[in-house]
Amino acid sequence: MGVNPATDPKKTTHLFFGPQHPGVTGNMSIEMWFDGDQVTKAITHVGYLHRGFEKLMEKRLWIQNFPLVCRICVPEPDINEECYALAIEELAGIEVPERAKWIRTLVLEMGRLAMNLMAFGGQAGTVGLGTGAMWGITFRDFVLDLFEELTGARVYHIYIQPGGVRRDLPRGFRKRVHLVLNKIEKRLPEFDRLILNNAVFKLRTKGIGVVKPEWIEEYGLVGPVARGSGSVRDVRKDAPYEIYDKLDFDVVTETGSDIYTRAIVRRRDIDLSISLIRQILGGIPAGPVATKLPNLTEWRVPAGEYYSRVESSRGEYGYYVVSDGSLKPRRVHVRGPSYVHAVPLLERMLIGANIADVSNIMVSLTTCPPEIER
Amino acid sequence: MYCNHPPEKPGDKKEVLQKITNMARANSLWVTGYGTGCGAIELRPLGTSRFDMERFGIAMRPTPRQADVLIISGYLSTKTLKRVIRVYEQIQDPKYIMALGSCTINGGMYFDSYNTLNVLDKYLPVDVYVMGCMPRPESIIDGFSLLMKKIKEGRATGWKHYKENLDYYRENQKQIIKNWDLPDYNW
Amino acid sequence: MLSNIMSILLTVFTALVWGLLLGGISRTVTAKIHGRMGPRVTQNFIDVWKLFRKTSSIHHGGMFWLAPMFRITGAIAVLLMVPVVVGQNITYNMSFAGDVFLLLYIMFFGCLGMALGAGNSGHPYAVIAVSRGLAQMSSYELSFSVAVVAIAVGLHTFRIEGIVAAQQAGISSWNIFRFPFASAGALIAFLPMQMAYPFGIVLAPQEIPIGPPTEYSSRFLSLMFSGRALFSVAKLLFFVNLLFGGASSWLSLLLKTFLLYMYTVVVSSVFPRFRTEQSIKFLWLVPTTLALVDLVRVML
Amino acid sequence: MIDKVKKELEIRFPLLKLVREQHNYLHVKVGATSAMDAVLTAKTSLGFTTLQLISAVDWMENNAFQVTWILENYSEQEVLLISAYFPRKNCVVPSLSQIWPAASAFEREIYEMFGISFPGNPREGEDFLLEGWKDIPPMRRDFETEEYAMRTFGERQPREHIDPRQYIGDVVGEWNTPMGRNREEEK
Repeated sequence: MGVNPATDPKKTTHLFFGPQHPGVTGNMSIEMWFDGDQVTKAITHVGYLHRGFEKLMEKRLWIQNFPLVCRICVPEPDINEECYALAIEELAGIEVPERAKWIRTLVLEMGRLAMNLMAFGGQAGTVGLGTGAMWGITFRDFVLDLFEELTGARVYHIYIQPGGVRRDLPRGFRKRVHLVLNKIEKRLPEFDRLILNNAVFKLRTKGIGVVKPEWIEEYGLVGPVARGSGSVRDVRKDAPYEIYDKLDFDVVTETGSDIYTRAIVRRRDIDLSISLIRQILGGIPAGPVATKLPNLTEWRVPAGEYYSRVESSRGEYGYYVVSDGSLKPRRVHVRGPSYVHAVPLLERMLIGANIADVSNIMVSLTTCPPEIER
Repeated sequence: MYCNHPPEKPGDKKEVLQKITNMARANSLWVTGYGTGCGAIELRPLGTSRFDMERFGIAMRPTPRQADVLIISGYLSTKTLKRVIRVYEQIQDPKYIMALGSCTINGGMYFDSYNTLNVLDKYLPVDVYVMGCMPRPESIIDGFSLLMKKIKEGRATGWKHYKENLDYYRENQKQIIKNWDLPDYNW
Repeated sequence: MLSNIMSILLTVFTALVWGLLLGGISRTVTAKIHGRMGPRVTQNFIDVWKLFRKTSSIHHGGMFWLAPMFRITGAIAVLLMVPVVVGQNITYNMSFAGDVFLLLYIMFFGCLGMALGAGNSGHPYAVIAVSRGLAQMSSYELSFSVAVVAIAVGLHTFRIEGIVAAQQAGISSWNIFRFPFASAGALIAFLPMQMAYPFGIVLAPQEIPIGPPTEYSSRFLSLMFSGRALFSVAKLLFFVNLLFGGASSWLSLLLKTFLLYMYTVVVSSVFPRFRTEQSIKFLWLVPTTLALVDLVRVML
Repeated sequence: MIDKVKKELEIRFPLLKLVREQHNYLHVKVGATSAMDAVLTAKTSLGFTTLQLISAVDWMENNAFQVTWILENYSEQEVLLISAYFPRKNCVVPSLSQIWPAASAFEREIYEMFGISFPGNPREGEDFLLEGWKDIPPMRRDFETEEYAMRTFGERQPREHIDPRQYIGDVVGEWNTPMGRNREEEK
């Protein structure tokens, strides 16, 4: 009976990293074995946030599931509503009015901006630069204020519905969005000086947590993790949904593969979101914001299967929706980007990492445990 | 190092300087940094300039040994409950629990889920419930001020209740944690 | 004799109050940099009192109990070996008794006791933090010692009293102007001593929550907080005496220590922390070289 | 381009059934025995080198599990879904964890949620989302989640006071508006 050298109790330290740990994003844990400072083996444990969403969705009406799906990803909930609504629209053949499409895109981009601000600041916070994290979350809060005005809620908006959005833009909303964008844009150079140009931040993040380009296809990596390693994958460009084909933008991509590069990708994503929001605000057409739906308590979505995809701030989000023509969905399977990032990729990346970089690597993948566990 | 005997039942002994101590306890609430559910997302803005909980002496502590308050931020799955019990019992007395969100009160929108518990106070003594899904930072601050008021008046005695009725709580906990492998008295 | 004892008690008490107050002010300053209001200035007193009144039901052995005592003892010893206010001989306490080398040793002593206690707590994170802390300590002690030796050789005295007395001829006679390189080295080494970022690798909440005091709670933590406050005032006093010409009055003492403390707070809030090996590399290279420049200059 | 993929698959698997075809989206159903063949063909010769998801659907009334592999072609931006029906009793599906490292996690989840076994997955049976689960796998259609939740976690008893004004008045003592009082007196 040979002892596995990676977990040999005589040579390694057995450590639990989380779930009660300030360096872990959300509620998950990593079990690790250390040889000195180096990780020899890592196992991620998920499931602390498992609520059985997919089972609950089978027990509720199609429309009742909207309050559920937004709770799958807490920092950026609109993605889930959009993805689920896209699948229903495809199955039921519902047309979305033009104005609703523009407003949806606006909401998605605002959510992406909020999430990226938090993630970019959080990357600084995890190496001890608390000021960056504080500023990031403060500016995210201004975006949340806009959400509150538009949808009535700060975090869970439940704004997108099949065939449109729940209500029209309030009067003067565009002006206030511009004000917030200007406010954020004015402070962004200071962010750069504090975080990206910080010598110690560079020392801590350059060359650490390398995602090799060949892993992208092997593991199915998406979002900033893939785009930091030279990939140009972005569902907004590849399979445009809503009005992304009418907007003018380039996919952000860098080739450094390390944590610093992913921070730059996030920083450029913030710029991209701001410019996209400006473009959308300039072009929202007039018209209705929602299609008339049948009686929702007796609404049967035609039988069929569809895998809908949207691009979240962390990468491609997929909903595999199966309908058997009844009042309730037969099966909804959510494929969040963190699924692969946090379980197989993190276990792979942590091998050989320094204990000081564990949380750093984890945050750079922007893992969001609720979307793994649902 | 685990204890092998049940904890001493705290009596109602009069302590000197009780009033001042209660004031100090109310004005220096240290929160365990454990985001057990989705309510944790609103705890972060609570620390930043919009809401700034440090004004009230509320600070985050990374380890339960040094904390006073455990915030159950939303639904608890059975897997998390096990960890939460462990964390709660490591906090030194006096300790308080604040529960956020409708889902801790009666299950909220997960009332029929097979993995989240519905009634939190069957398993842990809750001092303050904050309702809403999710509760806004303002209402969390309101919950804190209610907790402060209770502490100042000496009414936040959930931890005493927990020690006195440990058997009841243990029974309930063991009912839903199927693979119970915690030490019974682990503070 | 009685007045000596009174003076010692007064010094310790003042240092404790001032240390806790400085801690509160530093929290406010950090909050202002974050864009927040921050806590009350007196928050640390409330915290210490609250912690002192909490129950403690855990123990991990003798060293675990003794470690906070070691820390406080070390802090008080350092405090008493340094002249508080120049000219008022009563506040010199025991500074006649030793020279800078003894002081360097005692400063090490408090941290060592802490390390033993944390090791006894058996928590793996505490053990990792202790190994980090000791590694870093050995590197900043080197640069700091070289800086102190450079100053002492330059002034031809190893006695603190002598070092202070040599700086009483106006601002230009302060060691920070007479030995700029050694002072720069010592000031950089002051950051890791205060566990300020970028050298705060011992108490790294996101990596090893939260280092040596992981298992410490209630009364132990309260003592540890007081010990830290005392220790930082002692270090501030030592630095004021070493580099900034000592304090000729209580007011200038408060002002000088306050400014020196704010230097660590401000630097701390705009830097992330190093990794252990980066920190050690930096400390071996930069401050040590700076201090050596002055040492060589003085020797020649 | 997706036409080419479709033709290629139709030549190799004559029993293939087309479910949905769109611009860069293709969903096909194949027999249980040729499912692995189809997935591996898509990987090796059609350029679908990335596995996005493995999903399962319980068709209890047909006594079958539908397992779906969702593949993606990164260079051509195409999605390919391959589904197959497997008998429901003692369901066994070949594992892909040797080919795609990500498949291991998906298969562990499906094993836990449906009880579908993937022999060949070295980490099968490790706890993934649930811990100490003893009931039938929760995502099967015959598992009644509400009944399970009520049996295990129970329900909070409703309050005795239905009238919120009276309840708040009792607890807080601040509901002293003349309106409320007058109405009470009228009764």
